[in-house]
Amino acid sequence: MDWTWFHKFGSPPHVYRLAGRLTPWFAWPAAITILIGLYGGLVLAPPDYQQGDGFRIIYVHAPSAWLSVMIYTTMASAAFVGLVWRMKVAHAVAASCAGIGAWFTAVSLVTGMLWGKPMWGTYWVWDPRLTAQLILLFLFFGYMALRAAIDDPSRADRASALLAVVGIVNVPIIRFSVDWWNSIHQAPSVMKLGRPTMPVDMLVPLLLMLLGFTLYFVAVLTIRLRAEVLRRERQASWLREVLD
Amino acid sequence: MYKDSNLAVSRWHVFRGERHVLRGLGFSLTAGRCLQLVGDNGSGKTTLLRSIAGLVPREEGELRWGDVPVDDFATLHAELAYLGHDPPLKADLSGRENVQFAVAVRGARSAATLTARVEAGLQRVGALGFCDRPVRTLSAGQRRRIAFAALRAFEVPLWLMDEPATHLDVVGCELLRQLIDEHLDAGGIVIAATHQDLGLAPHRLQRLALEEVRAS
Amino acid sequence: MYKDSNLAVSRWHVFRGERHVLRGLGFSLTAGRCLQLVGDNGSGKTTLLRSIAGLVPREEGELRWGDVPVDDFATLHAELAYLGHDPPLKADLSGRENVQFAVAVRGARSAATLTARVEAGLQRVGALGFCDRPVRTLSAGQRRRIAFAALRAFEVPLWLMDEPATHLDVVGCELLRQLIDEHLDAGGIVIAATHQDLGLAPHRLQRLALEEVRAS
Amino acid sequence: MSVVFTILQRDLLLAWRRTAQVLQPLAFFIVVTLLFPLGYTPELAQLRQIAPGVLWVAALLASMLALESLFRDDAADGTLEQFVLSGQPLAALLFGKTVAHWLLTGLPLAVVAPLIGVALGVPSAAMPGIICALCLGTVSLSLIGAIGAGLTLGVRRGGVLASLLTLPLAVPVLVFGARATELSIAGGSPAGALYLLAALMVLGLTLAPLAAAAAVRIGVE
Amino acid sequence: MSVVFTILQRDLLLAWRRTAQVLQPLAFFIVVTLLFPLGYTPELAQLRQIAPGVLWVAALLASMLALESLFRDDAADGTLEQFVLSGQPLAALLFGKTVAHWLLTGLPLAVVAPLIGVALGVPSAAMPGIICALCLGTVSLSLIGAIGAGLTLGVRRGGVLASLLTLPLAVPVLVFGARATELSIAGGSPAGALYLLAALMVLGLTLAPLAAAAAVRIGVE
Amino acid sequence: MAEFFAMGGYAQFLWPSYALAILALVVNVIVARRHLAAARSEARRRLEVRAGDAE
Ligand code: HEM
Ligand SMILES: Nc1ncnc2c1ncn2[C@@H]1O[C@H](COP(=O)(O)OP(=O)(O)OP(=O)(O)O)[C@@H](O)[C@H]1O
Ligand SMILES: Nc1ncnc2c1ncn2[C@@H]1O[C@H](COP(=O)(O)OP(=O)(O)OP(=O)(O)O)[C@@H](O)[C@H]1O
Ligand SMILES: [Mg+2]
Ligand SMILES: [Mg+2]
Repeated sequence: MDWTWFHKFGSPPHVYRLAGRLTPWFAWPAAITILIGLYGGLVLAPPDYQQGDGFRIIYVHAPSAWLSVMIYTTMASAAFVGLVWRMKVAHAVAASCAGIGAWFTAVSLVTGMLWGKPMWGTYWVWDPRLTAQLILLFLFFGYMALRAAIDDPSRADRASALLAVVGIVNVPIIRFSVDWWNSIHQAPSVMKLGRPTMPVDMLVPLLLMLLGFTLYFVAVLTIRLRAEVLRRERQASWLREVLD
Repeated sequence: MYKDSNLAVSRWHVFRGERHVLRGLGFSLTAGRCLQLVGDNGSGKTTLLRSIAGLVPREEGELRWGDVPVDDFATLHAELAYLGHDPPLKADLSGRENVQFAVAVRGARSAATLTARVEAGLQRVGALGFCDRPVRTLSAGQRRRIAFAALRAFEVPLWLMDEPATHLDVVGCELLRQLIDEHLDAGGIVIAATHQDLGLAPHRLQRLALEEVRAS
Repeated sequence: MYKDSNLAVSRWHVFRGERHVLRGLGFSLTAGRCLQLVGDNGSGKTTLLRSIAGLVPREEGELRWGDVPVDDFATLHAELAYLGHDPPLKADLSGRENVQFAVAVRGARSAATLTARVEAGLQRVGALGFCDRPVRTLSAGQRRRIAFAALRAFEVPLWLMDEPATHLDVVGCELLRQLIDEHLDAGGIVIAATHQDLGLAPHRLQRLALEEVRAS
Repeated sequence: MSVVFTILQRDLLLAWRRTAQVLQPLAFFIVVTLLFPLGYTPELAQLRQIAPGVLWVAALLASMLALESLFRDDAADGTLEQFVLSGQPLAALLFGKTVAHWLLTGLPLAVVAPLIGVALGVPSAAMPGIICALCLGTVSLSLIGAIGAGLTLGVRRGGVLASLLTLPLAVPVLVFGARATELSIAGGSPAGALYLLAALMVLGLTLAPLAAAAAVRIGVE
Repeated sequence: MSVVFTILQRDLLLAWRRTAQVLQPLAFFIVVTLLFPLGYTPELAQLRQIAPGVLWVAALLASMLALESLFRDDAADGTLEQFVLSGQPLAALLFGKTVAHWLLTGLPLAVVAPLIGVALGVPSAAMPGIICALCLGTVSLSLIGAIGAGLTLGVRRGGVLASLLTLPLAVPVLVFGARATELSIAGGSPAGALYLLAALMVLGLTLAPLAAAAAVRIGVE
Repeated sequence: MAEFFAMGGYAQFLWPSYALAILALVVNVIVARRHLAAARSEARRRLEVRAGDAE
């Protein structure tokens, strides 16, 4: 098997340059997709027959919720690679994910709460999905707090990576347990869109937003990754190259 | 006893935080020899000892033990004992209990050998008079003797000692010299960071002077 | 500076737990003199220093400071500095901050004098190069230098030092000698427990040998 | 007086050095509150009833968790010994430490109480009373805790007594605090319970630093 | 295997020498559970309903409180470093410590649970189920806690951070534990929830010591 | 236009949601770029120290 690609990804200068080159390729498509998606969602899509215009929150809520889960998975996988193969670059990826992930988890929570008020009559209910999302936010916070508490960068990398990996083992268990927990009480069944299938003019903007948010994440990740790689790097030679 | 012990360190680079403390250092030691580390405060003696023990990760470099490169420190750990600035003792246990547990933790052995080794260690360092009192009530020098007793009872070839003469009186310093001498006689290897004269025969002693890195 | 400082200890009896460690000990010191405590490990050097500081209660005995018997140690505390086995530093603060707070805690003074004294202390011990890093990242000898800087900045006449030469390199030992010398020049008094030669002029040095009490 | 500020400043600086730590109590309270709905029921109407207990248990726990380390670090690195030897009134120095502790753990709890309240279905009219009760009560908890922390320094000698001593002392605070909270939620006037809390606090402010100083003096030996 | 017993023996001996520390989590557990009737209502019929939540949240918090001291002393005096250097599997040594920790904090909670149950109006028929659930659940809590304690080694005020890290991970234990307790009190069969608790425990027993060992290795540096 | 902004009566929930989401998108870009700038200047500083070191 050819491992050169793996080593290439492990090499900071290569990653630094590659990330720099990739940023625009994700940033511009992301901006365009999101703008079209917003226009589609706010203007073109018809009002929902039950929720009226309130359903349009979905175009920011669902993408951010999806992104939060996606980012945690990315972070934990990168952390795992960093721990097992001692790849600095993988640690840098994991570290770059946390901040973005916490933001979008928070956005999904708040937009969800704002949607909940008109739909369920209250900002917050202890619904399984909501609870699990809240716990996800705390996993992100825990990860960042641990990083901040350790100031030796390499120690912080390894300790927080371990936490991320343990956390991902637990994420499905949390979901499962919380579902099970609530099953004994009445389940709020409002949490469905009025109809089982969405009309195309509602669906397309949603898909665009999902795609746009994902592209956006990769773009931001590449920028943060470059910063993290630089901060970790001690080899002077290529630093000089990339800085001048 | 430990005939074929032999240690070689090369191209050894260690960072502490952002500081490049050890820059490509190397040395080698064979059975029955002692390396004395000297160097100004902050020159990296503690860092070197801890990185050889695998407690501080090295950035780069090779460590060979018995001519085999060591990658995973787990194997080396069974062969070495590290004595840092402060003796690793539980204040609430007696000196004897401390030594007993320290030895027992290093692997399953029959109760009889364990007791015999602990007893021999305590006697050798002259701790029989106070080893049954809680460590909390011992003086600094008495604690160090308990730690020496444990070190001896471990019966491992490689000793890493960080300023071993700290807190010792005149008798204690002589005891330290004898302990090191006996260990070298048995074919052991010692790396000790200290400015005091260890009083060893010249052919057994190697000196390594570290220099402080002036940066940031 | 501290012209009329003068300390007399007599009939000094101290127990540690059940042990009668110090039995009727006595000595006296005038301005500009240093008492070096020697004695085997466990002979009671630390106990003596801590009981003079009032950290360990005495069973019996009289302590006079400036010819006045000291009953309540609160008054004596303002005049003395005690440096124990480990330097009392906060690992998360920088060396400079540590010294600043240590001095500030000893009473309200104008910010300007405080800064000046701290600066002078740090400079005197050669710590300017590393005093702005968190103490956590300093080596053992560097920490002791920070502690010396604080000691000097306290500007109190009576120094109680327990094994002050611990962890110091050759330059550090010389620094210690100079610090003590300067303090004695200023009329201070030093009591130091150490086996190392302090290198002071004979007329300034007094030695007190403690003997271990052999008893259960 | 100025040494109190010096200590206060030092402890706050130490906390700031680890910025994340300042936010920790905040996160901690929210997580603890999250546990109750999970362990009990997701229904707000029922949660509202246990809210007083939840808030006060969280306060007690936060105090206890943080108190552990109130003097421990200082004792371990010898700073406490230097305090005793500083020639300054020890009670004043320890009072400074206690105030810093309260600012870092008690006050944040009172500040996030409204948030926790919303999650537990507490009506917003009850908030002022609850915040007030928490402010007063956590001061007492910090003060009582300081005595306990001092006593545990010498725990080898003091034995079981030392650590069991503080919890009973904290019980009156919890009782009055929970009572004030309950009255606030029920729409009644919490004034009576608040006065009692304030009285406890004043008592604590006058006596606790002295007791803590005595305990520490024994402990450092 | 025998090193596990060595460590176990050592930790129990140490605890015996310092009884006060052992009793603290237990005292906390009792005070917290008794506080609820004070803040809520004296009526047993209503207390019974909140009993599962109260018992489990109190157990979880008592665990967190004790977690602080799991590795702290050993890290401070250098023993943990010696464990890493012992040439023995670190996971086994830490497993021994965790078992000792459970025997000293988890088991006592399960033992006093019947007493507290009576105070909360729990029918005695429910006790076996509750004790069983607490036994299984506290093992998992100790195991999860060991990871958190390992990760926060050398961190100032690590206790609060450790609880912050472990609480989210402990949610499943809390949920199933409370569910088993609730079913026991309602007179149903808690078997299903107990199986899930046991499954979590087994998962913890296999994975947590490894994770804790990795964490400690990073932490002692 | 006004009708569009009224969003069928859901304006008070809908616009804050969109505002927050857009804020998140913008803030993350800014934060990331700041991090990069800071890392670059720090790296430059380290290089200078190294250079001084080598002499
Ligand atoms: C604080 C409150 C809320 C939180 C934390 C929350 C959380 C989530 C999460 C985690 C997802 C899954 C995203 C994915 O896996 O791809 C999601 C999707 C979604 N949520 Fe929410 N939600 C909340 C409130 C609401 C409300 C009030 C509604 C509508 C009445 C709603 C409707 C939806 C829809 C339609 C989706 C996308 C469909 C899907 O992927 O399943 N959510 N939300
Ligand atoms: N955690 C750390 N982070 C950053 N720098 C560190 C850290 N630990 C040590 N250093 C620095 O590394 C250098 C070497 O430290 P080390 O403790 O190895 O010195 P040493 O030779 O043992 O000194 P001493 O004789 O004083 O014990 C010192 O300059 C020290 O300041
Ligand atoms: N808390 C205590 N309880 C009982 N005995 C104690 C206690 N502390 C010290 N001792 C005993 O008192 C004697 C004097 O101890 P001290 O620490 O003063 O000795 P030292 O001269 O400083 O020794 P060293 O050179 O080893 O530091 C010792 O025998 C010691 O074992
Ligand atoms: Mg050193
Ligand atoms: Mg001594």
